[in-house]
Amino acid sequence: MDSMVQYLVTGLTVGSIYALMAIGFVAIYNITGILNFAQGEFAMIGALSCVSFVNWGLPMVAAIPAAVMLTALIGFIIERTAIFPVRNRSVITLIVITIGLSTFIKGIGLIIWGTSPHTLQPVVKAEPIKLFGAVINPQSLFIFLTVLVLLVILYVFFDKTFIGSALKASEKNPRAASLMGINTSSMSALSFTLAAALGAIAGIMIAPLTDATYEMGFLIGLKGFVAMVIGGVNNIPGAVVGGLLLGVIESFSGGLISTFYSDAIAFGILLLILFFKPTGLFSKAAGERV
Amino acid sequence: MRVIGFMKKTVKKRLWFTLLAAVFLFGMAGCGGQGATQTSGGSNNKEKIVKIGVIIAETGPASTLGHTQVNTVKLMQKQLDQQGGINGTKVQLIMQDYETNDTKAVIAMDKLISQGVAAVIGATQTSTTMAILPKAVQANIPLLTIAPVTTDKENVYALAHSSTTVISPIVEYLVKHNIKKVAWMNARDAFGVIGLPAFKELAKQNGIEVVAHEEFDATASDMTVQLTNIRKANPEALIVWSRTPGAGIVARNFKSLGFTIPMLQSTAAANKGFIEQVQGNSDNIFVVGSKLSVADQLPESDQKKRLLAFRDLYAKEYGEEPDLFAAHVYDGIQLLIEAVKAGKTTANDIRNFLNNEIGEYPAVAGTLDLTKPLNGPKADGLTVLRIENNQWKYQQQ
Amino acid sequence: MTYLLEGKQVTKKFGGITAVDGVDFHLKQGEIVAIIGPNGAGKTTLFNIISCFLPPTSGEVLYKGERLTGRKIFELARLGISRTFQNLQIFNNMTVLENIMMGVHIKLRTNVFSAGFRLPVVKRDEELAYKQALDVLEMMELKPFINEKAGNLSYGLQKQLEFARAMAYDPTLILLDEPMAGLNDAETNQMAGYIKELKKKGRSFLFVEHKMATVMELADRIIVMDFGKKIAEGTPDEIARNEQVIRAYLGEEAV
Amino acid sequence: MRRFNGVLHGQLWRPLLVLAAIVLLLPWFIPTPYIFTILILIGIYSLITIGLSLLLGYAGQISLGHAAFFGIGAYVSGILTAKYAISPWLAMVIGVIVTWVISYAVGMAILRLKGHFLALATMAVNIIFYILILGLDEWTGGASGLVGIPGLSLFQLNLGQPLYFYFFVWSIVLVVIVFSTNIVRSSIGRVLRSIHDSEIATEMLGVNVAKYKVAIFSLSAVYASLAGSLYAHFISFIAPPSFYITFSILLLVMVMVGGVHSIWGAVLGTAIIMFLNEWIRYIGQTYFQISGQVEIVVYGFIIIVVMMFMPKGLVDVFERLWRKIASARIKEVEKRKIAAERGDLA
Repeated sequence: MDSMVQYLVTGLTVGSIYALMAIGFVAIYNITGILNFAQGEFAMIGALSCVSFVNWGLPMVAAIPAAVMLTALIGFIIERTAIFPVRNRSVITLIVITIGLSTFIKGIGLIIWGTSPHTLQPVVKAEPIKLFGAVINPQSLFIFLTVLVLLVILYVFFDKTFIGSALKASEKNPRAASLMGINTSSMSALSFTLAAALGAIAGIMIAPLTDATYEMGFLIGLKGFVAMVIGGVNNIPGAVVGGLLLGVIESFSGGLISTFYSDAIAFGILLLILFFKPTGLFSKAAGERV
Repeated sequence: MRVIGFMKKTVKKRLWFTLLAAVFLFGMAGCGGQGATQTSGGSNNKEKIVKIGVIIAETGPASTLGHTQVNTVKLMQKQLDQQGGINGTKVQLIMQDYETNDTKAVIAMDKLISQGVAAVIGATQTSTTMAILPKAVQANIPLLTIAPVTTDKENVYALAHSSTTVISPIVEYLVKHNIKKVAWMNARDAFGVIGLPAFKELAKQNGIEVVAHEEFDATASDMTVQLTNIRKANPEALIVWSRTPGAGIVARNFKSLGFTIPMLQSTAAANKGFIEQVQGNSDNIFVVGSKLSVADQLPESDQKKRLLAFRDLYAKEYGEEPDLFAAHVYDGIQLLIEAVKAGKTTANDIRNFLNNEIGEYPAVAGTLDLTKPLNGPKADGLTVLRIENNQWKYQQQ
Repeated sequence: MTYLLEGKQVTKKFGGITAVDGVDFHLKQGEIVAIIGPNGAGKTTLFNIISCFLPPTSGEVLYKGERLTGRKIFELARLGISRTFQNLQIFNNMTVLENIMMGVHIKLRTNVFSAGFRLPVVKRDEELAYKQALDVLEMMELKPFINEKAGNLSYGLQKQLEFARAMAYDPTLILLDEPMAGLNDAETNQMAGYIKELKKKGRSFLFVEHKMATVMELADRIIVMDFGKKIAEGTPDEIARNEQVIRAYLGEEAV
Repeated sequence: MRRFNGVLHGQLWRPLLVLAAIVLLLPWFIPTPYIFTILILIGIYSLITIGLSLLLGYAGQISLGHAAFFGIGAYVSGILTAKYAISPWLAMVIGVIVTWVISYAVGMAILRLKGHFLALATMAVNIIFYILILGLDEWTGGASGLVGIPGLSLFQLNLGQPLYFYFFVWSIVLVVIVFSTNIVRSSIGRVLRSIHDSEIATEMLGVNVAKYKVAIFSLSAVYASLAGSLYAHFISFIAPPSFYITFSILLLVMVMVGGVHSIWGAVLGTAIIMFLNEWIRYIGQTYFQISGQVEIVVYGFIIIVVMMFMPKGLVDVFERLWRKIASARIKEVEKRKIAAERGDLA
């Protein structure tokens, strides 16, 4: 029985990382309609810059915000130089541009931080907690907490503040939003900065568990995108549920069937979801006007 | 009407042809030039040049192993240049980074063969070594492999320990601590998969049973699920066959899940990166590594002198310790230097020299018995290592 | 007596709202029927149900006595039905000629295999398509723009192009979704001229339109819808005098 | 009638003869024999990018999973020839059939999706394929790869020789180019382009859009399978990492950088991207003495710049250059020619 609880705990831990990434994807995808292949690289930059800040003597409590700020700044610069000028290009061109961006940022990461993995001390240095026979790593509790806190902040931001609703409005219908005086270009910049920050947080959260290398971005980014699609493309709670679901699917399929095929099973389920409900489990159906 | 149409067509044809041709030829000149400067450099001055090819993963996931190998090659090239070559013959180490991509390794191998290398030391990974092996056999050039590979080809010399050699210290350790039930975890890459078959044979002879077997993707970042499965079989020890960073992540998950049984890791975890990954939480974790890492704690012997010589040379240059992977490359270069000292400079001469004139050779990674097809050094170069305050500790057998 | 097109109790509910409520209609061979009604009367919904773009909640549409509802969209062309769209669906990156040649696609027999090996059928098809396209371009006076990219044409010309493409394969029934929307008077008359010409050749039309002048001029019969219900049907003169229609359109006091 | 074909689709034979000339003349220009390996790989990869150009450029359906079909071809050929000693040609045909069946099934399932979702679905297919070839190690040799795939020989001509294999691969590429351009220059080509512009309008004109999308998807998969078989016999050793998504992404970049709207763009893009790797490494080592580190940065930068400033790809740059030169030299004559033409048409 206790291994079941362990699978659940591991699933939720990894799931909350995917959720963090998925929120970043939802923020960008919905404002600019761009699937940002470089989202994973934001996690890499966040994690590695945090490691460098810690090595330069900054305490964790200062290193994390600094790393998040730096990554958000990079997200802003990228959006202004490479994303906004080409926003109305074809979907395929945009996908290739973000692939180019992802390769470019990975290259920068390689030059600055080299190839060997860097470890980041966990934020909470405590012994693993035993619960119903399963061992919970304090870091995963911290991750879970961060996701919940972020969910609340984002909910308040998107629903209660003016900027948030402006951001959502420009996502639903950019032309109408701009008619209402919302500057969609700054909205796109804001969404990229927000997504970069979220990506950085995800990277910093996972680094203590899996170490940070210049190559870590790709797989997390991909899983984040899968989580977004499972959860539903146009809402943040859906993305979080999608992320947690993906994590749990992976850990249970790994535990019960075989760890060898857990990734294959996760992607198989994704194909089923895409086949039956192309816009994701929790999204509202959107017809195409003829 | 006809004339104009005709005129327009020829314009199109000529221009289109020159443009496409320009692209290709410019490409040729670009990379061809590289080849040309090498060969032209050699031919005009009279003294002889022996070119040795080295294929290593400097970037990409396998760079955690290739990193120290690259340093060793640069170090040896500097040393050889300072000595002005060996009795008049200049030795040139041409290094190729294959970026953990087998196809690029094959391209690099072809590039080296076309540059007339006399021998090739190569491939950080087992699967890449298998990819370049047929090319070496076809070109009849000696290939000194630095990753474990099993082949009967006559011109291939395995400088890395075969799985059976690495397993013997582990089985010795298990027998000494009378551990009967063992769990096995390995990465799903060419190196990871060859460990278990070799271990099963030796284990059966010593009455050791493998009670659980789990695999993980070479680039996976979380193995708690596999470890939970293993806990169900409650083994007395866990053996992990994977290179870093996977090896380190398993070790860390192992500790955070509260396992207290001993964990034994393969030679692929015997590097600085692994120590960094298990920092401060590394008791009861053992790694089969080269005596090189604990050279100064060894009892006095000429093997110790050899190890210290290489370690100090490397540490003076890079300020960090060399590891087993650096040792393999170092052994390869030393073997070829021996051949050049004996005046052998062509591929055939070097192959004959290695096959019948060297016999036993005391290398850093362990004694190489070249009287028969070489399948990795003997176990005398290996030992089980412990980690104490972020240093490798010699574990008396 | 089987009509060319017949609708039986066609109903469509979106959640609580009933967009089309039990509408019966029919259309005889060679007749032009218009569907009119204020905005939100369910005209376009009915139009999309007829052209199988939208499944009805209940009721069905028959074509030459056989059931049309539920058929796949690509089967309609072979039955001789074609359609234009409210928001223009022309192939912008292809030339005018290519747009029209696509119009005659169902007459061609080339498949991927025969195209790849350049079998004789390909040459035959290309010539047939080219000749037919030239005739259509001739008739619709689009010849000067033959090699122009469809996307670069003016709105009026694009509407003309879509109409030309829709009638390229001599369909028996042509469904027009607001053909005159956005056209100036000259273009409207020109389009009306083409429709009349085709009517002479025995084609039948069903169209949704807001421009009353065109409706009155072109339609043999008119169906008026309001709030999803058919409130009147008849010749243009009857409809002009029908009180319910006036009330629906112009409000109470006008009656 | 013949004239209109030229007007309609532009000329086929001229660029084809030019490419054939280059392919023939190149071996005598090459300074070092290792360039053959790159040219052969360019030929093999061009087969895939030509298929992708049809799928992406003409039909507008993106795929980030073609490394899987490349892998099916390679592994079917590898397993049948290395383990069951079946003749390589028969193995190649079986590989094509197996890939056609799998790609048809996959196509029917995922080609309803559009844009990013289609991209993700094809990546999912690629990952599942990658994990399967790792898992089924009794046949595929799993992580340690498949060894001992024999070379090809054609009527006693040993194709193991790089020069012969070079001509053999590029002759297949030329045949595939003719086959693909024939498709594009027929009504099928028009159907594909119309699907790209508006699926509902195409459907309304009596075209079963789903069938055509899957047909082109399977055709491009068959091209990739053919390339896979050639790759297996050329390298004689295959391992899973060469068929992962990273290769699918590289293929997409090749097609887009070359110019997605034309089959020539695919060939050009493949050549340029493959040489790019060698150029950067060569310049990096001889001038800046830095090793592989810098390669990825320059690579990523070039992709971004090309896609931002040359959305139609490099082949378009050549085309525009040619049009400028051609029209500049004969501007006056050209005007009179059009006027004359309009005269006889009206």
